[in-house]
Amino acid sequence: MPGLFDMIIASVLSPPLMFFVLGIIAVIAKSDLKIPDQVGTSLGIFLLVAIGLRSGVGIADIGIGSVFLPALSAIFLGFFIAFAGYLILKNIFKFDPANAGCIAGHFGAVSAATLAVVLAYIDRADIYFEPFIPALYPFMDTTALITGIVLAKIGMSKQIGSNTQTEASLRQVITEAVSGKGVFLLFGGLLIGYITGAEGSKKIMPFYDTMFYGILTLFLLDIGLMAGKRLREFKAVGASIIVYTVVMVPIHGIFGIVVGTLIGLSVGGTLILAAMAASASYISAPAVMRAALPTSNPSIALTSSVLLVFPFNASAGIPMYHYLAEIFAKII
Amino acid sequence: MPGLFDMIIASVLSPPLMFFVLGIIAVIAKSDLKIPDQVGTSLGIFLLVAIGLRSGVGIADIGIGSVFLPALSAIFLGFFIAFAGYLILKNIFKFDPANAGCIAGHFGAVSAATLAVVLAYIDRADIYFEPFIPALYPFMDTTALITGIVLAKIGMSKQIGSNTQTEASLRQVITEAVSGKGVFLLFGGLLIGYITGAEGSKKIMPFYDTMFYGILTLFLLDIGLMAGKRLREFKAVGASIIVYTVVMVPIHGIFGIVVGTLIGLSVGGTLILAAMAASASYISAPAVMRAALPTSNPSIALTSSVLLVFPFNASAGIPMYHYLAEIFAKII
Amino acid sequence: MPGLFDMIIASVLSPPLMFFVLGIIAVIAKSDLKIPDQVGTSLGIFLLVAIGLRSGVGIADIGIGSVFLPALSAIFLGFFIAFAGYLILKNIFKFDPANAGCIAGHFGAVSAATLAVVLAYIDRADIYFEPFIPALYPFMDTTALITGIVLAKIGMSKQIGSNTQTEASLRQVITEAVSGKGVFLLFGGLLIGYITGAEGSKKIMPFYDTMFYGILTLFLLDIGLMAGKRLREFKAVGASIIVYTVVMVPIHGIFGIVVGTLIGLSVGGTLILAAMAASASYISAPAVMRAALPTSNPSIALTSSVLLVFPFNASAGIPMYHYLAEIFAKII
Amino acid sequence: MGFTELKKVVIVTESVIKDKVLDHIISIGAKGYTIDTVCGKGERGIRDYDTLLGEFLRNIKIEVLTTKEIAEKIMTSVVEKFLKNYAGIVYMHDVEVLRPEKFKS
Amino acid sequence: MGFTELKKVVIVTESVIKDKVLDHIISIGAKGYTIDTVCGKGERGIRDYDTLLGEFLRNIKIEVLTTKEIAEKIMTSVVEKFLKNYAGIVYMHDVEVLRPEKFKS
Amino acid sequence: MGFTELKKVVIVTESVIKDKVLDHIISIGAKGYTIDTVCGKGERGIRDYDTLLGEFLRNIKIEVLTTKEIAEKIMTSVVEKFLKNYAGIVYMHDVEVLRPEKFKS
Ligand SMILES: Nc1ncnc2c1ncn2[C@@H]1O[C@H](COP(=O)(O)O)[C@@H](O)[C@H]1O
Ligand SMILES: Nc1ncnc2c1ncn2[C@@H]1O[C@H](COP(=O)(O)O)[C@@H](O)[C@H]1O
Ligand SMILES: Nc1ncnc2c1ncn2[C@@H]1O[C@H](COP(=O)(O)O)[C@@H](O)[C@H]1O
Ligand code: NA
Ligand code: NA
Ligand code: NA
Repeated sequence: MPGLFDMIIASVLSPPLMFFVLGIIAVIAKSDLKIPDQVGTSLGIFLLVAIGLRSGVGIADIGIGSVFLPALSAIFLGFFIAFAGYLILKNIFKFDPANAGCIAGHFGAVSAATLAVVLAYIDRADIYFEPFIPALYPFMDTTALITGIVLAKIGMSKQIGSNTQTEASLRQVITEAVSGKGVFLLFGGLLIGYITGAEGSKKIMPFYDTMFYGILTLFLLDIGLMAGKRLREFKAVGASIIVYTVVMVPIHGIFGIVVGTLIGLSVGGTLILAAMAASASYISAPAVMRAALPTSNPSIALTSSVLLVFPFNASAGIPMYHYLAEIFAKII
Repeated sequence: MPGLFDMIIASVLSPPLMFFVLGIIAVIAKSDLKIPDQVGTSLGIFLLVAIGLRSGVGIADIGIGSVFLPALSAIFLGFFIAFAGYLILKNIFKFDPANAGCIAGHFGAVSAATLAVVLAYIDRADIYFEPFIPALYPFMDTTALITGIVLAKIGMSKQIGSNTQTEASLRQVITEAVSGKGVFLLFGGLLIGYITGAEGSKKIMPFYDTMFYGILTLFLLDIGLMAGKRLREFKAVGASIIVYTVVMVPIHGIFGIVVGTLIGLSVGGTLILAAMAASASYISAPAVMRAALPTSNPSIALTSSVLLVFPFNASAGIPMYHYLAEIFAKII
Repeated sequence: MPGLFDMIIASVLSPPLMFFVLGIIAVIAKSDLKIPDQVGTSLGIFLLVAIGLRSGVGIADIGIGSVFLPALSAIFLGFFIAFAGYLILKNIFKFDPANAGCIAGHFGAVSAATLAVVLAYIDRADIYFEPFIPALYPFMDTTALITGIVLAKIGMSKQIGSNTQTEASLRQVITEAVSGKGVFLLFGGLLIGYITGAEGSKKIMPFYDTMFYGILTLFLLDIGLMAGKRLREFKAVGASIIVYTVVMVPIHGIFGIVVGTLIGLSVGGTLILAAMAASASYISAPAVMRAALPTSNPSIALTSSVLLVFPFNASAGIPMYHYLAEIFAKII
Repeated sequence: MGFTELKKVVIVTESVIKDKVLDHIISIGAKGYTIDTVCGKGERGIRDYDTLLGEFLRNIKIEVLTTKEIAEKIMTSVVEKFLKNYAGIVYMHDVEVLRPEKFKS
Repeated sequence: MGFTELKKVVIVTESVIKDKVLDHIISIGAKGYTIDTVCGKGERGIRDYDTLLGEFLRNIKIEVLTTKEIAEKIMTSVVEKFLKNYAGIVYMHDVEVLRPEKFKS
Repeated sequence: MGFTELKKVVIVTESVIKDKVLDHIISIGAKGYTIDTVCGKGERGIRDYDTLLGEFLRNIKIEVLTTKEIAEKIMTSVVEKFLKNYAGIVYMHDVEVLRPEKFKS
């Protein structure tokens, strides 16, 4: 294993991250470049299906039994990060319940782009991982979003002294989170990969495999463009969120490493779990939160996710988690 | 050759059909998943160009002479299925001329998705087919649409006792059917494949070949989403169309097998011809019919095509036609 | 080297040009075929990134030093073609300054499709070229656009006797030209290719390489559709532009050959430079000119670019430049 | 430049008859139109175009600025000619324009 | 066919509440609507949807032709129910229609 | 909440001058706008944006709710400043709004 510093440099200079930076530069340079929105959306669809299929084929190989404990752990991580986040944001940073739940949900949820980047990292570093790990995304993501929304609603109903509406819409919250596009595609790809197995999916995998890294570059270019547009909102983010981000993101990563190592995952598997835990959502979460929590302002969480959390994880974060995962694996 | 039952199971569990089912499930689960419409359209464009190119290269190989009789047979099948359908729908099921022609045209026309699925099936089963057979699509499709529209117009003008308008717009009907996107792309791809031949198209085929099966999965996901949205229209379809569909689709397939075998096609070629004959159109036909026959309601044919005809053909139908084609080939 | 005539035939019958023709035919045949606009735009984005990456990897290989003189030459060609064009159009063809600058800018600028076509040609002919040559596109393109706009503004301010506004907006003109999507993407891809090098971009190049020729066919189909729609504007083009086009395009190509040969480029490199010089822009230039020169009518230049310049270069032009480049290389 | 009163006619109908409707309103005397793709709901159910079906379930919205007389002619004739068999609505209201000659024959 | 006066109500608001707003206006008595995606700027800043964020920064524009009474009810209730927390505007004006029965319960 | 009368100004013009027009109407005093991409036909022929040409043949439609005074100022100045050289139309009509303070400086 090369030194941590070299690993970080390699991450910074990897094509996906450079395309992200190119997107930001395009906005700063006032270029008229944009990835047409329908195409940008489709790049994301492609990546999620590809990740799902690959994981499904992997699970078909090793049997579904070994997925149970990791899935529980992903649910636990999603819940715990959102729950702790809510308490911290509400009590220490004095956010109102709606915004505390909204932000905590974003940070507990998972960024598909970060997941793709960590998979590209692992592929470059050529280390083993249990092939089903990426499939844990939906478990962690959904749990965190629901936790954030439910906590916010409880907090709000306490304030106005009524919880009738909360009860009524909890089912709706869960339904929406579980049927969200990202979760649905990854699960769907997974199921199809699982059922068809390596043999059955042989004809379609060249498409998904050959194109994965290339599509990822264009997708990150698009995310860079979005991030660039958020720059002007950055001053609205406020010191408290910046502090929360800087302190908590690495801690979330370490949570992931601890849990992954404790349940006996490989270093690669642990690293993916940590990257998911450390990542914060920005594509689907804002709309979900805006619909579910009308008094919240997801712009804050979104801006922080895409301008702080993603670049940190994609550059220094992932190599750091890798480094720590190696150390933890030796200790335990 | 494996047993019919195994062949059906293999079809049901093939990735394309599973993506179709995933699309339907997405709608039922109220997921916000959609393939952006411009991208969905482009997936279809890609598939048609790819099929056309491949066929054109094939024809360049074996010479254009051998295409003549099969093309005539495809025209005959398109005409015959639409003509018989019109009489049955009008006289037995008591549809008015406009709707009888509209529905008959849909069933005589060809579904590009079914064509792609049967090609994937044949590739999996690894059986030979004359490479130009997919190029028969436009002949069958166009003939059926025109037949349906013309019969409807004749039927309507008989009812209102005038045929001036019919004469005037027949040319327009034919022009529109022949220049329709699907027909045009397949023909265009064919011509380019034919002119450039295997050598000239060498540089572009990796693109079309590598991506074919992968694109097909996303295309069928999109068709599944569309099919799912039609579910709520299903009760509007009515018993008569369901009966017509269930009885006629296999018969159309058998027509295809008989004709294919009689003109001396291989089992693979016969199977493709049968699948085209049995398939019913749903992407281009509804808009064509709605424009040409203002008093028709293409929703009925569309719903039946995508919710009954396509799933039947893509699961049990194609293996059945394969099975029968093998038997016929031995008999004749 | 085969004879010039055979080279032209081979170019005419190459898939990219045939897809262009297919697009024109689709419009003439009143087909409803269109490449959805967001997808068409994205095909162009893909091609530019791919060209940029490939060039960047090439520069990383041979060192950035050797790019300096060629870049200067590209700037010179862009400036010279636009400058001479402005004088000719204004003084000989009696265009007003705005339209003279607008047209001259279009002809000095570069068509990305022509660049892609000449790369496909070279790949087919299997001749060597300095890998950084395609990266000269932005230098030539930007210079020509700025030259055209600035000359038009100077000409106009002379006429109305004031140049205050000209001064003020020159910076804006340059900023817009440099940050234009096409220039930005090619530069961006170049930088990323250069920084990551062959090793770092290994994972993403299969995507860009496998898909390049296929994407090019669909892109040219789209350009063909656009060209077809311009047919009805063709009579508005007027004899003077047709004369200007027919006379100057080959001369621009010869300028490119002379300059390329003089600075010591290989035949392949010289050919690409000549094709860029001879090409005229039609995708980005019209909107840039329309915004910068409100009294100009870019339709004229656009129609000529896409209906005369592109088809000429893509069929006879490129083989001719190739032929001449071989001869020049021997003379000098 | 003073303000002149004209009518704006709005037609929402099925995309499959777009060309026919546009030709028709021009033939009646409109000098121009603005057109866009929309979704909607009415008597004939939901029309939402985000599918593979292309024009089939797509609505178009056409806006025409013209004189009162032509506006009324467009409204009645569009109902007669198209809206018996195709989904659609048509309505109009007053607008004030500058440069009225742009909108008149 | 004579011309009848009705109201056209226009609502521009956030795309995330599209279904809720549509259900609401139908429940109040509208017989149909026309809907489109738009961008815009207002008190809450620029809302421009051309990003990966999907609905999040997207506006919808809903147009409803209906009677004066229902129009007024839609306006006041939409402000009450939605526009306290979500970006949006609502306004109405007179229009003339043929076939008024299409727009009434 | 009572209804207040305001003006709605509509501008249809070339997409290439979008930013300039938007800056202009804000500078004159509009508090917001709603904008969409459209196609159309007028004196300068058909403008249909579904091509590779991006903005070049694309129209935008800008709608602004504002006071009568500002509306009139927008109309005359947009014609002066932009519609001499660029394709476009501009018109206005009355609308009724709630919360009029949203639309006034
Ligand atoms: N009351 C209404 N208000 C606004 N738009 C309507 C209304 N009724 C119908 N529409 C539009 O007109 C289209 C066709 O209406 P219909 O013929 O009633 O199905 C619908 O899809 C809507 O876009
Ligand atoms: N004065 C205005 N004129 C036209 N549209 C407006 C105006 N103000 C707001 N809007 C539209 O309403 C949306 C929400 O407005 P707001 O709640 O003020 O942010 C904006 O994004 C615009 O699309
Ligand atoms: N009479 C009209 N009614 C509606 N829209 C019009 C009319 N005339 C022009 N337009 C719109 O304004 C744009 C520019 O018009 P023009 O400057 O006349 O070419 C057209 O492309 C249409 O979108
Ligand atoms: Na997380
Ligand atoms: Na058929
Ligand atoms: Na040039």
